[in-house]
Order: sequence, then structure tokens, then C-alpha cells
Amino acid sequence: MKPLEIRDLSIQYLTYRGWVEVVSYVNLDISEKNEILALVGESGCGKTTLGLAVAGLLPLNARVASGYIKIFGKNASSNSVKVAVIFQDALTSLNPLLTVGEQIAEIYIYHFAKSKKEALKEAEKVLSEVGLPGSFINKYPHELSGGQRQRVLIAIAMALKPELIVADEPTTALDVTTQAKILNMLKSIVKSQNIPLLYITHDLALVAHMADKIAIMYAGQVVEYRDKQALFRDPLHPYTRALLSSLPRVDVEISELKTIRGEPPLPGNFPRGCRFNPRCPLAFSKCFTEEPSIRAINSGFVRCHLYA
Amino acid sequence: MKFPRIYMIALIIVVVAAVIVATVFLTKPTTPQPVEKVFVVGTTYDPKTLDPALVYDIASAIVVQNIYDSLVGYKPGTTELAPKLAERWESDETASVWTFYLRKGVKFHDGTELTADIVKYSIERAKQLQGPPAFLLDVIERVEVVDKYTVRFVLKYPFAPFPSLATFVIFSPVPPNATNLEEKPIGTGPFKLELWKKGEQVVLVANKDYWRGPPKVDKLIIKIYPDPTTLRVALEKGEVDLALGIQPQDIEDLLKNPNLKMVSKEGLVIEWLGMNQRREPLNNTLLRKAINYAIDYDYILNVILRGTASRLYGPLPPAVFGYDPEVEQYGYKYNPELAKKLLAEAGYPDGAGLREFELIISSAERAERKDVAAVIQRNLKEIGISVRIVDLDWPSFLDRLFNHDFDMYMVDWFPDYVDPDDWIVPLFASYGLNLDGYYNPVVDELALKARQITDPKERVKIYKQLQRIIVDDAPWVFLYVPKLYVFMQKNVEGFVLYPAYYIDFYPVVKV
Amino acid sequence: MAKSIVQYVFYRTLQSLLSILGAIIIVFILSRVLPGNPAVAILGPKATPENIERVTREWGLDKSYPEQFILYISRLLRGDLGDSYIMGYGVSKLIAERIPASFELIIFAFIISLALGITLGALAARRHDTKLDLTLTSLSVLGFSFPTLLLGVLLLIFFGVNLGLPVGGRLDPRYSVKTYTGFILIDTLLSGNINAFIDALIRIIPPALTLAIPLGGLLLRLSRNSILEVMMQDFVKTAKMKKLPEKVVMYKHVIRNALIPIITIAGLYFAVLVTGDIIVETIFAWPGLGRLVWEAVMLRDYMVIQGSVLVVSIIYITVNAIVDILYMYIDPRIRE
Amino acid sequence: MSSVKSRFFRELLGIKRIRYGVIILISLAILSFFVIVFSPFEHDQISYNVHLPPLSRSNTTWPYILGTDNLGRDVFTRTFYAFILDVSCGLAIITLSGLIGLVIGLVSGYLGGLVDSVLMRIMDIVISIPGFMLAIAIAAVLGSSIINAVIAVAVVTIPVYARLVRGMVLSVKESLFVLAAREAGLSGLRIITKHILPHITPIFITQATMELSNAIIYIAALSFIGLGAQEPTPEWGLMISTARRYIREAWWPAVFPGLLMFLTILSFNLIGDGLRDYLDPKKRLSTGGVG
Repeated sequence: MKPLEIRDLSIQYLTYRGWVEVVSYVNLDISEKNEILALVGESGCGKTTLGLAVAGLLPLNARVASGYIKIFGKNASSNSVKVAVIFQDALTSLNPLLTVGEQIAEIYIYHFAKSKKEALKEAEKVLSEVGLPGSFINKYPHELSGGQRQRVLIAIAMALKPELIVADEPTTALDVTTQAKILNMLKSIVKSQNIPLLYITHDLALVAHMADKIAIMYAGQVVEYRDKQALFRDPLHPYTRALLSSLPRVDVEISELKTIRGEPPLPGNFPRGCRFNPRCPLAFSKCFTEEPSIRAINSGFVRCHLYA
Repeated sequence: MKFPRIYMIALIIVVVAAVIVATVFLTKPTTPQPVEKVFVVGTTYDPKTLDPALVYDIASAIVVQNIYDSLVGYKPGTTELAPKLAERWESDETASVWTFYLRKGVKFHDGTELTADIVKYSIERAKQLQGPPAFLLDVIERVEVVDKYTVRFVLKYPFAPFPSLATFVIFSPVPPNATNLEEKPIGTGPFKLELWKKGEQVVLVANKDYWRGPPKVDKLIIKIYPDPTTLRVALEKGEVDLALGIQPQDIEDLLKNPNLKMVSKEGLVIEWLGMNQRREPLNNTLLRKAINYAIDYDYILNVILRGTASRLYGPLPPAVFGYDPEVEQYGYKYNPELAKKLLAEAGYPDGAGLREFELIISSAERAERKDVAAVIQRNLKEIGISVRIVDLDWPSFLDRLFNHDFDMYMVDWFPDYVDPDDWIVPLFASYGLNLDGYYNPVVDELALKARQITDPKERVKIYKQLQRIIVDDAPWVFLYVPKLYVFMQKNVEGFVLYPAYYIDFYPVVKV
Repeated sequence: MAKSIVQYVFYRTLQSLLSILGAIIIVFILSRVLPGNPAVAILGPKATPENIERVTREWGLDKSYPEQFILYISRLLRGDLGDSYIMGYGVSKLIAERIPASFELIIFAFIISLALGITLGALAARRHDTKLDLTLTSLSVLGFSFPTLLLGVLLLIFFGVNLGLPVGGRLDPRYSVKTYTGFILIDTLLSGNINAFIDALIRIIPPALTLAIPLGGLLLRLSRNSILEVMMQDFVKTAKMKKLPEKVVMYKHVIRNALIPIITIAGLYFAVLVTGDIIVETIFAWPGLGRLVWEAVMLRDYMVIQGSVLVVSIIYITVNAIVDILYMYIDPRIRE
Repeated sequence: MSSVKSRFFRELLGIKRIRYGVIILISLAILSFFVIVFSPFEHDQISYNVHLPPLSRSNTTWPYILGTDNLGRDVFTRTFYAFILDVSCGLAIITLSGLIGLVIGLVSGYLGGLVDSVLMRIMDIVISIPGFMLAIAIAAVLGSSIINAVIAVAVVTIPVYARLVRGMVLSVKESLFVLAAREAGLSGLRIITKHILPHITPIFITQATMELSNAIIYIAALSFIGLGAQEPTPEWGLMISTARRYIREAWWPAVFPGLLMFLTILSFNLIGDGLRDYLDPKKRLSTGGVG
């Protein structure tokens, strides 16, 4: 059974104008236990919603319109599935009124039936595993630095002993040096403890270092899914190419960063046909009328009429 | 899914509520059947102090009159004077020296015997304490002890109504060595104080060796209900044997109630609308007469007050000695056409050129006044006079009244002693309170004369003349005299209602 | 953490004394601004200038305001609240008798409104934008928008007439119960008179409901909104991610964070209720502090006004201090 | 430009609560307009010249739909006349005390330290003074009318807002975006208006709509002692406190003003609630705030 299996998944939100589709018809898998699947896309493309759906944390005004998500064969929203999530902003993701120790210990209390004292000892242990002093169990979230708070989130994730970890832009709020430390720690956890990781980011540079497989998302759809090397070497979808080309190269002197013209469409008013057509340099008549279907190619697939 | 905690808490609350409701219904508490005869009085009046030298409000007077006796009393149910602690009294021909002969063998609750020097001590104590009612004793020059049971009052000036003044609570003797009389009263009256929970209830116990014999009930409880609606509910449920302060609106329903009965009596309090003759144009008599004819008195008496008051035609209420029945003929009646005619004659046809008058009232002191004022406002609007009602709390109202800061006012007058003098002098003599700025030298002179004559027939003749003059000057709009009424359970006997609102629980009994 | 609380408490009591002094000064001035004085109030239409002048001289009201104030403060420092002009005896005794009655009613009303308000508020928040939420909101609005005057009278008639239960006052006058604590429910139990206890219990329900329904409605709306506000915060997602039991998420994480606005308003309304609801105390013949203050102002009995406002401000300030300390206990961020 | 505005209002009305609230409020306003214009009775007309006894409720005589009060005046007409007066009084009070309370709360919550304790102690003083005593004092100085009642009630309710706002500012003050703004060197005032204010507006508005009912009820309490509106002004408080004395005999002169008062306050609260959801940055019209 695959660690993660997403089939024809569509998710909708109830807003003041009725149901709005945010994720449409996504198919993704994680096949190995220690595999890192990166989910890349601009903000507002639905990657966070997908991440929350995998973790079974969709807000009350969201619904899975079609398809399913299975983790080791079990449906994602069932209670028995344990998926850990590492959020972007640790300050708001930690309860300001409880000490760090309490917020970790409660996992041991409720999941592993430990007494309060034992649970706190376990919390101390897991904190030191993420490189924080044991005494931090008495500290409150607002007393820690950004990096330390992010480590606490990772500690919480590890304490849960999850079957899958979802990391939603875990390091965006951090400076570059702390960012590297956190990501290396995450990678070593995944590889050493064989816990699959769904890594959500908008930063392609980080993906190059972290991911085994990469899925590019645009306007609620996965437009390209490839092995890391294959994608960087030979990007197929025009959007992927545009993303890669806007990556600044250290060794090349450039006056102005290349950008993609136009704005990603907001859910609820996606264009007809291929959703990238307004911004796609290679768009032709078919792109404006027909929605492209998925075309399997070596070790992955792409959703573009160029390859139909 | 474990039963979420919130449902459990909600469940607990529901269960607790059910238990309370169950106890409420199942164990219908049996009303307590104490062995001794207890009589419960419900009243909207909340007593302030129990020291007779300080009492000047009805609420305190009701309790104090049953703990103390004053020198002179009333014949039951009338305004005629009757002996009480003083068996008899007489005065010299100039009515300025009065001698009272005390009853013998009267004992205070603490056993001391009542003698003349105790009466002298009590009057001097009251004078020295300078409480609110102390001004009533100004007329006394000095008090002399003639012998053990005779006391003489030498007055500063001739004052015929002195014996009726001696019915006031301030004339109740107090034991010389007693302290803290405000809370621990010791009198000669039919009841002794057992407990006073301020704002809640006063518990009195029968004084077994009272000089008129012990009262019929062993314990008298006076419970305070600030709101007449609650008092009515308590009366209907039988929690209260007698109720003082039922509001006019409830009378019709209560009369239909088979196990209740009502005792009522013509009152002495008068309610009127005064006009400030210091101010233009209210000094114009024709205008004041027009206003008098514009008011629909019947509508006020029958619809607003529901027959709980009788019409007042002149300065004196019908129940007082010296009242002239003809006043009902020449007094003012509702006649809007005449009112309009007079208004035109006064120089203001249909109210043209008249400014808006400000009518100050205090409904906090008497709730019905607000409705009566609204009717008057409407009546005057119909003949072209516009009036703005200003409802003030009681002291603010009095402050503006005494500073003559008003066009019109509505207030009632409670006599200190039952004699026409206590209406005419303070309200119409320019040397009295002079609230309205009314000045008629003839009235001043006659009022003074009437006060000094002792022959009752002579006094009646003068007061008849005074009433005619005053009604003709129309300083006021003479409104009504509220009737006194008391509701009680069917099985209550012996209660007698006095026009001067003297409340006596001594003869009361439950059959 | 302990040191900062002790230091904070000391600093707060110092401040509180200042504001009590402030309250005394303002009430002293305010009561003198009111037209008329105690003599006028009692003498009524008989208040001739000489009568007023004589009585006010006797009560020392003819002295200049500063003089009166200094006299009042000097007696206050000796713990003497002075004597009521009209009643002639100690103000402290007068107030002491009224406080248990007021407290008993308020505490009873508070328990009902807090319990109902917060639990139903949490329920409405968890099921927000559903039929249940809308009915609870409308019920809560019905609760606090209904005029107390009308609510009191209707409850009085419903309990007294329709249900035929004893109503009005604290106890049936025919019971005689010794006062140990002043709390009628406790005193009747202490004196072992079960019938009296039930009678008192039945009598306290309608006035308590008249206070609790508006307050409960208010707390329901407030807790619903502030819980909703908290439920949208990210750390609730973290708590859900930990797959903790529903009640732990709600009680340990959500409600605890939502408590701050709730405590502020609850504390505020406890203090407002301390002055008692004149209307409830009048309608249900409840000898509370509210009616005492009301009658004192109506009779311009300055000593009683100043005494009761002093007591009320002490109660209010202690309640507020407790609320602030609760803040600190709940929210570590405010502790520095 | 028009499309954005219309979208804004469409969004606004889209929210169920606001829609219900606005519908009730507008229908009440229209009804009172018609009543004032077309009612056969002046609001203070005593019925005796129409010979209909007061406190009667005969549905045979069309004009007296809701019966008459103790002076024979038509309850239906007066209740709707009072709608305009009471709503404007209520709004005046919440705006007056709301704004002052908001400023005090913001300043004392944000600045903290001495300013905070001084302001809060002043609030303690204001709260401990009985409201009706203040009302009598103001009435004594300015003469008793509905305006003084509004001033008195406004002054007494300032602490409610001040303390609530202060509580919220305290908890928001520590959050990241405020600290970031402070580090960025923004002036105190800009931080308050740009960062703190939008964050606390939702709860503040909710509280304001709730306080509206307290304001109207407080005016009623003042009428209870004759310090609010004066006869014959039609005002709910005055009507209810007068009708209360006749409740056993005729319940309608007291209950209908109470009912209309409830409907008005319900509509304000539904609008307030809807606004609170609408103004909340997280729940703005996009996908519930999730990227």
C-alpha cells in the first residue's frame, strides 16, 4: 500500500457567493516510505488546501467535492490516520497561553496514555532531538525566537510518530541560515525514520535540495509531476519552464529578473480551457476552448495540449 | 465518539433545574402555622426612623403610632378629638395657656410610670433635637409641671387648634434614660418592637400590660413591598392580612375578589395645581379662571383615578370642620366654552400671545400625578394654552417649588393637625408658605383672626367667608381629595380607618 | 512569576485606594449639586426657610463644603461612615444589613447566567451558521433586549399568580429565622427549618432569573463571538492535527483563549449588578443595596449616599483587581 | 467604480444575518413612517372625545389595532412614534460612549504604564457612581429632558467600552504584526489606527450593538423615575413604566412597546453580527482566508 494516494481530488469552499472550486481533479502519489514529494506553486494555487486535505484539517466551510485521499490505504479524514503538519508561522500555530512543554506533552498524554510527569519527560527528550535545551518545556511560545519555534513544531510532529508529515512552507518566515538548518533536520528525519514528507513551498531553489519527486500546481490543478532531476533537466509544461527561468543564477550577471506576465487567477474565475492560457506564450486555439487532459510521459505526467 | 463534555454540562444544568422545579411543585410548602396569633400587614411604606421626635413621614408614623401614644387621640373613624394619654385638657380664655390632665397608672414598656415631668422632658428633648417635625413645637413658650399628673403648656401667641396639634407623634412621651431611640423605641403604646430588618420588615409584639388592655393579636408583622403590584399579589395569595398602599388601578379587580374586603374613608389630603402669580400672565385672574373651567374633572376622577378620590371645590377638604358645602355650587366645573370666553376676555383669544407654561410635578412621589398632568395638558391645549410637563424627583421638585421657579406645579398637602388653620394660613396667607405669590389682605387678616378665636361657631363663619374669597380669586385649580382605602382578608375584624391617616392596629383581630 | 504578582497586587491596591478617594470626592460634590437637601426631602411642602435652616444647622449641613468634607474624611479614617440624617443611626449598620441580600441574589443570578451563557455560547460557536446557532442568537438577543421592568413584572405574575408559588420578599413573614450570616438560604438551613429554606429558594428564583436572563443572553453572544474568533486561529489547527479529543481542543485550547473578553464583561457586569438592579429589588421587595442607594439619593441623605458608593466602589475595585489578576494568570504575555 | 460598490453591497447583503437584520429594521422604519403620516390619532390624543374607554382592546373598532393605554391613547401609534425617538437615542448613546470609550481603551491599552492605570482608575470611579444619580445631577444642571438622559447614559457606559477595548488591545499588542510595525518605526498613532484598530473592530462592533439595547433599556429605567422622556412624548421606557401599573388589567400597553423594542434590538444585533463576520480580515470574501 502506498504511503499517499490521491485520486481525482477536487475541493470546494463555501464563500458568500456559494461553492468555489479551489483544487480540481488532482492525482498524486507518494510510493516510498522515505520519499519527499514537493508541491510547488504560486500563492493562491490551492497547494495549502491540498496539504490541509491530506492532513484531514480542512476548515468547516470546505468540502471534498470528488475523489479521495488514502494514507497507507486508510482514508485521510479518519481518526486513526496520524498525519503531522508543520505550519508556516509557528507563533500563531502555538497556543500562546500554554508552555511549549504542555503543548508537546499532551500528545503523549492522549495518544500514549502517559502520566503528566512522564509526558513532560518525553517532551524534554524530543526537544533535545530537534536541538533545543530540555529546559524549554517551561517557556511560552512568545519567549522563543522564530527558529526555535519552528523546531518546536517539528518536535510536535515527531512526538506524534506520524505515518506522514505535511510541511506547509515551514521555513518561509526564517532567515536563510536557520532555514538551511531546519530543512536539513527535516530531511534527516524523513530519511532516517522512514516517514514520507509532503513538502509544500513556492521556492524552487529549496525543492532542488529537498525533494525526490516534484509536482507543479497552477490554479488548482497539478500541471506537471516529474522526478526531480528530470524536471530540472527537461521542464515540459510552459509554466514550469517559466518558473525555472525566473530563478536567478548566481553565476550569471542579469540586470532584471524574468517574470511571468499577468496574475494567477483567483478561485471562482478560472479561464476557460487551459487555466494557464492567458499567461502562456505558446498558447494556441485549442488551449482557449478545451481543458487539457493528463498525458503520461517518462516517470510522471504533464497537463498541456502541446503534448496531447 | 465520547460524549462531548459540553453536552454533559448542559445535561447537568437541566437535571439541576428539574430538581429545583420538582421540589418546588411536590413539596408545596405548608404555610407556617405558628401557635400564637400573628397578624401580617403589607405596605409600600418603608419606615425611616422610630424616634417620635424625628418622625415626619407616613411610613415611620404608621409604626411609631403603634409603639407610642400621643397626648390626644381621635374618636374612632372621625376627626373629633378624644382623650388618650391626657384624660382632659382646658385652656385660658386667650387660648394661649393649655393645661393637660394625664391618665394615671400608665406604664412604659420598660416599666417606668408616665408622669408630667416625663412629658416635659420629652417635649424639651424634641425641641432640642431640632428634628424635621420640631417646627410644630415653636408655638410652645415653655412647659410647666403643675403636679405629678398635670402639665401646662404656655404658648407664645393665642392658638385655638393646640389640642389637635397635640395628636401629632412628636407629643408622644419617651422614657428619660433611654438611648438610641431611633432603633430601640420604648413607648407606652399597644406594641413593643421585637425586630426591625430595615427595608424588609418590622416585627412588633403585644404589650401585655397596655393601659387599654392587651391588643387582640400576639405578634404584628409589618412587611415592606416597595411595589404595589407585588403587594397586590401577596394580598391575593393570603400572605398578607391587611394591605396599605394598593394602587387605584387594582381596586376594581380586588373588589371582585370574594375573600377580600375594603374599608374606605374620605381623606384630608388635598391635591391641586398651583399657578405662580408672580409671573406674567398668571397674575391675570380671568386667565386663571379660564384655566379652572377648562379642566375635565369628571374624566380625571372617574377614568384616571377610578373613583378613588372626590372632587375638591375650594381650599378645604369636605371632612374638615369649617368646610362650606355651598362651595360645591360656586366652585369651578368643566365648561370649555366659558373657558374660551374668559380666555378671550383676559386678552388671549384662543391662547394667542400666550407663552408655553412649564408645569413641574414629581410622579416619583405619587404615580397617578403623571396621568392627571397629561390630561390637564391635553385639556388646556384644546382651548389654546400649551403646557410643558417637567417630571422631577421629589427633592428637585421641592427645590424649584420653594425658589418659585415654575409657572405651574402639582402637589398635595398633608395636614399636621386637623384644623382649617393648617390649610388656610400656610397655603393662602401671605405670611404662610406663600408658594403661589397669592396676596389678598382680607384673607391675611381673616386667617389671623380665625386662629385666635376659641368659639367654634365664630370660626366656622370666618372660614366660610374665606373659602368664598379664595375660590373667587382662583389662585389654584382645585383638583381632588384622595380617598383613604385599605384592603384586608375577609376574616379581619376591628380595623378602623381614621381620616387623618392614623393607623391603629390595637383593635385588629382575625376571626 | 509569584514575585511579579505580589508586586503587582501591592501596586494595584495603592491605585485602588486612590480611585476610592476619587470616588468619594466626586460623590461628595455630586450629591451637593443635586437640588434640595435631606431636610427639604423629609419636610416636603412644609419646608419653610426657617425649618430648613434650623434642621440643616442641626445636621451640620450649614458648614462650608470643604469643612464638611474634612469632617467626613476624618471620621472615615476612624472607620466611622457617619450617621444617616433622616434615620439618625449608623450608615455602616444600614449597609451591612443590605450587602448579604444583594450578594446572595447576584451570586445566584451569576451562576445561572455564566453556566448557561458560556456553555450555550460554546455550542453556538461550534455549530456556527446553522439553524441552532441562529435560534440561540435570537434567544440571546431576546434575553438582553427585553426591558427588565417588564421581565420582572411578568415573572412575578407568572410565578406568583399562575404557578401560585410564594413570591416577593426573601421569606414568608410568618417564618422567624435567626440571622447568622445574613444569607437567607444559609440562615434557614442553619436554623434547620426546611420549609423556610424551600420557601426562600422559591422566592429567590424569579428575581435571580430577571437578572440572569439579560446577563446570560449577553454572555452567550459574547462567548459565541469570541470563541468563533479563537476557533479561526492557527493553533486550533495544530491542536486538531494532534488528533486530540474534541473536548480537549475546545476546553484547553479554544475556551481558555476566549476567556479574556468574557471575563472583562463578566467582571464589569458583576460590579454593575452590585449596585443592584433597582427595578428588580423594587418589584420583588428585595432589601438590597440598590434600593438603599436609590432611596438615599431620593432623600438626599448624603451620608448614606457617600457610604454606599464607597462600599460599592470598594466591591467594584476588588472585582476589577481580581479580573486583572485573572488576566495575568491566564495570559503569560501580559505578565511582564 | 460602480461595479466595486455594488459588489460590496451585494456581498454585504449576501450575509444571511445582515439580510435578516436589515429587512426587520427597514420594515420597522417604513411602518413607523406610515403610522406617523397616516395614523388617525395624534400620538398624545386622549380618546375621551372619541368615547372609547382607555385600556380597551376591541378589535371591532379598526383604528385601535393594539388597543388604548391608560389615557385612551392609541398604543399602536405611540409605539411606532417611539421607534424613531428611541433608536436615535440609542444610536446617539452608543456613538458617544463608544467613541470616547474606544479612544480611552486604545490609549490606555497601548501605552500602558501610568497612563493606563490613571485612565482605568477614572473608569473605576465612573462605574461606581450610580447612573441615575448622575442623571439627576445632569437634569438639575441642564433641566430634565431626553437629551440629558442620553448624556447621563452615555457617560455611565463609557467604562464598558474602555475596559473591553483595553482588554483586546493588551492581547493584540503582543502579536507579531504589531511588534513588526513597532520595529519598523511606525508612530504609535499609525500603529493603533492601521494595525490594532482593524483587529479589534469586529468584537467592538458586536459589543456596540449589544450596548444599544442596554442604552435603550437604561433610558427606560430613567423614565421609571421620571428623568427620561417627559409626558406626552412617546418613548418606550416611559410607555412601559406607566403601563406597568396596569399590567394585571391590560397587558398590551406594556407588552407591545417591549416587543417592538426587542425586534429593533434584534435587527441591530443581527446586522452587528453580520458586520462582525464581514469585517473580519480572516473571513473576507475570498476562500475563507486559505491560499
